[in-house]
Amino acid sequence: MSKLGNIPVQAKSEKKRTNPLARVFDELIQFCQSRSMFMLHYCTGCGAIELPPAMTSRFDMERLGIQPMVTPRQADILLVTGYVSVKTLKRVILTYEQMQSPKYVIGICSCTVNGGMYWQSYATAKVLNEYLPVDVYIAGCMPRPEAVIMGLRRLMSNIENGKGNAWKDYYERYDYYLGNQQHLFGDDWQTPVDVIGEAKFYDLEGEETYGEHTRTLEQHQEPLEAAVMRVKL
Amino acid sequence: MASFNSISELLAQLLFMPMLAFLLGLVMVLMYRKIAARLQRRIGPPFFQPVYDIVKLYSKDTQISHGLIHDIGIVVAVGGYVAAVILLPVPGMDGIADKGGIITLSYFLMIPSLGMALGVGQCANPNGSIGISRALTAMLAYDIPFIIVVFGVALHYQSTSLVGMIDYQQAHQWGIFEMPLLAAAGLFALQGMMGKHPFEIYVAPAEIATGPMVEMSGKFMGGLFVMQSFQFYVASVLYTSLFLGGGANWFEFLLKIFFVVEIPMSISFLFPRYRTEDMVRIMWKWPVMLALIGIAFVI
Amino acid sequence: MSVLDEVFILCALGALVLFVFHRIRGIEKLAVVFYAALLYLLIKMSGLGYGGEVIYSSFSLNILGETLQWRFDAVSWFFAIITVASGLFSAVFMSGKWGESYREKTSNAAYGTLQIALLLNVNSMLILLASGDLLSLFIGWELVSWASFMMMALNPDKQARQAAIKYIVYAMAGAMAFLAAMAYVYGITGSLQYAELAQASAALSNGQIILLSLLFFTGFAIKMGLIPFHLWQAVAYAETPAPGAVFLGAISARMGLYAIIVVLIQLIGLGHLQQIHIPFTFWNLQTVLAWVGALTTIIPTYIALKQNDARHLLAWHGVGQGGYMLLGLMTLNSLGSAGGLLHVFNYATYQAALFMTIGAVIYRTGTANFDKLGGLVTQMPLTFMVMVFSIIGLAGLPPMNGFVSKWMVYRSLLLDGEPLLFVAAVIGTLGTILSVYKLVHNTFLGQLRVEHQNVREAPLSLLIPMLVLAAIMFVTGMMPGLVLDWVASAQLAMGLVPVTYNLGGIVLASGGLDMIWITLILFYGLGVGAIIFYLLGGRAKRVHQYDNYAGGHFLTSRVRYHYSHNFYAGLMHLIGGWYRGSFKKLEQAIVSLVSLLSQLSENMYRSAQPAMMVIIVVVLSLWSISGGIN
Amino acid sequence: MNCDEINVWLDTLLEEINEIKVTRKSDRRVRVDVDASSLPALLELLKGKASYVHLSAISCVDWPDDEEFELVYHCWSYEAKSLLSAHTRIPRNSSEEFARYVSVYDIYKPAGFFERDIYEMFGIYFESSPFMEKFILTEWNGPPPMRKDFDAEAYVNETFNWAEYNPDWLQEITEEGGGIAIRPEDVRL
Repeated sequence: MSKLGNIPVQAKSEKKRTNPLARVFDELIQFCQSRSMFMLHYCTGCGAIELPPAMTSRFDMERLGIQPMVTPRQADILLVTGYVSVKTLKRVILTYEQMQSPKYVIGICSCTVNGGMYWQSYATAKVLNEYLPVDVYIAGCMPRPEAVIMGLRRLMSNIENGKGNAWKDYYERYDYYLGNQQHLFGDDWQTPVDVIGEAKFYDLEGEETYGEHTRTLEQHQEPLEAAVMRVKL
Repeated sequence: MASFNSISELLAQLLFMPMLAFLLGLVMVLMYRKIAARLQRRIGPPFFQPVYDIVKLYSKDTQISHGLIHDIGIVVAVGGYVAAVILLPVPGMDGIADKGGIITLSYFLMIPSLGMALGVGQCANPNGSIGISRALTAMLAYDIPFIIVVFGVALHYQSTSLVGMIDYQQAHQWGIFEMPLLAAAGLFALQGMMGKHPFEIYVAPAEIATGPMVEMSGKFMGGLFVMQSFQFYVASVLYTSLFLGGGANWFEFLLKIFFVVEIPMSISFLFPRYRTEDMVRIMWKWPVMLALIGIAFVI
Repeated sequence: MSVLDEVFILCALGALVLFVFHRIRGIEKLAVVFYAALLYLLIKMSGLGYGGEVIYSSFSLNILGETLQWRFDAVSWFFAIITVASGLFSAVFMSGKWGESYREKTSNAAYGTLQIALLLNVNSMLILLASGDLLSLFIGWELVSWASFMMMALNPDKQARQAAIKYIVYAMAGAMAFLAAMAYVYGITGSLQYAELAQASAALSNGQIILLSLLFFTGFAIKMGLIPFHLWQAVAYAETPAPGAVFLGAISARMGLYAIIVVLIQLIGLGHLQQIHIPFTFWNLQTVLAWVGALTTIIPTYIALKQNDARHLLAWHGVGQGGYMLLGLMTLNSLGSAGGLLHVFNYATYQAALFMTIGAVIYRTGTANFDKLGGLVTQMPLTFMVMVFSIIGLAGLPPMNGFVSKWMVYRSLLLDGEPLLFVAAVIGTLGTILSVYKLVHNTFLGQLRVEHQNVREAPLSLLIPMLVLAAIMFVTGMMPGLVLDWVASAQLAMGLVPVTYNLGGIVLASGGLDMIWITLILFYGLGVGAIIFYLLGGRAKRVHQYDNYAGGHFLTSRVRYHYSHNFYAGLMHLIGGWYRGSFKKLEQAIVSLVSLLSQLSENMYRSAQPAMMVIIVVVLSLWSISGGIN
Repeated sequence: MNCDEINVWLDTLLEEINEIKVTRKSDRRVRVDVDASSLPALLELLKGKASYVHLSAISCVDWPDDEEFELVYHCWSYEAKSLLSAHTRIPRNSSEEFARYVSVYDIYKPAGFFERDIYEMFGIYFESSPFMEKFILTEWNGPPPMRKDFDAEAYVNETFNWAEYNPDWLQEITEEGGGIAIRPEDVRL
């Protein structure tokens, strides 16, 4: 049994901030981050139908600073709205990895919690947070727009209070998530996104970033170094 | 003509004109979103929403770059506009407007687009390339009426200097009363220039994933948000200078530019989107016709 | 012995040496030295560029009572310096690695022939530029035509050969028109001296001027590839070996412009042309010529937009840019003609650089086909930089030099109050922007192909001329006054009022242009942009090109993810139907007509039909007798 | 042509095929049970002579107790406006990797997709069908999942974990006797 939510994020040894304004600055940024969220709705299932009313004139998400975006590069929130089949899960993971941190995942509908009405299905992934760090679950079949907005507000307050750090867990415990993914997709699973490289580059490595699963990955992974602009005469 | 008396005044203008343009542009972005919301019977974003967006985008912890040209593309997109606004006179500050003039300015405005196009090109994403191909086609569409309007206006005032045009209008009459047809055609072209509905085929979020912006994350996207606010500002101030007599004082100036930018913003949410070739067709037909008749009157 | 004599002696010596030793390795170094020496001699004559006296050659000929003489004035010098500099850059380009690979692909002799062809081109153009009367102009003209043909015929490819043959047919037709015009001039004035023609032209009737201008203009327009004679040029230039294309593209076609300047502007005079109204229309001769220029900017540019091969795209632009020069020269104010002349210089810089970049791409990848390229920017960054500089120039955007000359043309059209010509010029420019983006996107941007992952930067011998050209483009863009000195002297020599300028650009009471300020402001803006970008925000990680948004699809090396084919699909939906190939069909019709006529006469000649022959002879002799009686 | 006329004509036509059992359910529906060896001939006749040009679907039923698969070909005639379902049974071949049958792709082109689907879901290999690679279950390496001897629940329990989801409000409801508690007799694990 895996635990829902409450992802334990070990705080890394913080760099000494000498600037006295750093705290104010951080809080300003957190405030802005919470007031401006671009969401990518990965409409996998029926829950997607509850989003249009949440966005349009009846509930108007834009007054909270939330607006839809279409590519993972621009988005902050990944809304997984409904059941995730194994095949879709691959794409959800790729999409998540292509988003830029800080990034948040919201699982909408019961299906993302435990498979929902597809609990018996061989082709539906059950617990989303085994594969991705989920910030907020909004259970229900389907949750009404009010519930969706409540979930988003919960996320907003988490971010504002500096608690929306689930995305760091993906880097710090990458081996765990990768293991679960490999368990489902087979050992030759890989995405074109170099998560380990990112963790190194942004100094987000944790104790469990590497492990047996990342070793399995490294054995067959196609190289993902960026082409370097160079003058070789 | 020489509008700066000392080097310090020029330096102050170099600093303040872009900042002012940026701030006014932010308000225009807010206005755009508010108008959209009100037309759709929503409340719309809070007052500081454009600031939140930009701060958020610049404070992203991770972001991707596809290479040096991708970075430089954003630098040019923002920097080109920063330079362009210095060529646009505002009340009390002429910058170096008399060194360039309207023809230079209209070509100057293509530099940010070209920079961005190069940056998008390096992303190696076909969605972006399709977006750029559509954006350049759109530019071909709206620039022809726009350039005819510019020609007519310059011919009317017998000058290409924006400062000269504004002085003339303030001494005589606003351009919109002397050249109503050109003004109408200019408004049409302005709608295309702003790249908003109904001429936003090159963004087309649902089809090509926001086209040029598809691979832009974090501060890259933030740069484009900054550029967008400049874009609104430049379009409105340019139109105000050509047809509404610029501004004698700040109050009048602000009133005019917000009035000008409000028109295309309101129109934009009333029409569905045009296809690329339909946009070219409509732009080459009505505004060009209006502008040519307008020129005939000017001559 | 004047400097001009030294130039000619050097040319002759160079040709002799190169011809004797052309099979020897190391000849390329000698060629570079030769062009450098030629450039040195021209710089010795640089007084011409700053209002100096005309320099005469002490060599002259007397044929049939006509004196043939050669001299250099400011116009000749202006064109000559561009010619020799282009020759020098081409020679440097082909002196190193490029030459070696060409030698390997063909032979020592073929490489030597290429060198000879280049040298003959430069020499013959100098002879043309130095001509002091119509007959020497014609001699120079023919030399240039045949030298270009030699260059084009070097490529053994079938398409290239055909293009070369087509070129020589066109060139001969042009020469015939030129010859006819000369005969006509001789018939009127009894002399082929410039001075006589200039004197006589004032007294000519309208019909005579129209006929004369038409004949001359046809001859010159063919060389320059103006509408409707634009079909031959692009293919012929594109298929020439890269240094040849650099040289031909940069300057060769401008000999037509030089001849137009000499004959139509200097001798007949624009004011004169303007007074001649075409019967039954509102137009006068000058507007017609201006419209030829305007159409030449539009039509070839949009043909370029459809090309799928970088060399062809560039060559078509070369045709199109000629239109701006003619358009500028055909305006009635000094600004326009200065713009047209300045554009000759500016165009030569960026067109040479563009052909060099494409030559470098071909040298490294073996193709210039847009469908087989892409993403080379990481592999060849300097070449990319040069291409970006040049396309900014070609598209006429600040701060490169192309902007200045185009600005002058626009501004002069504004001064003249010519809205339609202005719009035509702008349409041409916008089309150029579209197609240069296609050029740079499809070769250097986008996804890098697997087979190009080990491509390296172009070798130094190719890079140096490109980088120098890029620097020239930038410097003369920022300080156009450097070149405007020469342009103003050339204008004086043409008998026009020189333009008022300073180092930074044009001085005009009603809105001038100061490129120094504009460039500085642009860099100030870019600096602010860079500060915003690099100081604010976190670090950005470079990612692999397969880490790309594809709607959730997994990109691998097996997936081509690059949009290059049919690049402007939306636009082509609308204007695609307008490409009807009317000019091509016209050309084909003329070709069929000529071949039909020649076949008829051949049949007549070969078929042994005595009765027919007798009838023809009788009819002809009757006709001649009756003519004799009259 | 009158619909009834075709139906009468069809009934006489079907008599020609061996071991056939025609059951007319209504004037719009006919059930035909036919031997596996005669099915292609029947479809050929239906398409060529009786205007049943549209193959709506092929469905498959697993009969593990009989060691058989039942294949149902649903054919529709636009002229007779009637649906004919041709039932046939083929051996299940449990000992081997998959059962085998012959493709009707050459008669009805759409059959290709249905057969590919059935191959994936039931493991019936259709000989001479052009597309026999993976179709929907591209990620699946297990046994054909629609076979009745494949225990999806066991597979799910073996493969996936369950989230512990018992929030306070649910506990309250359960205490009041409601909720989603599973009754002891329903527990299959």
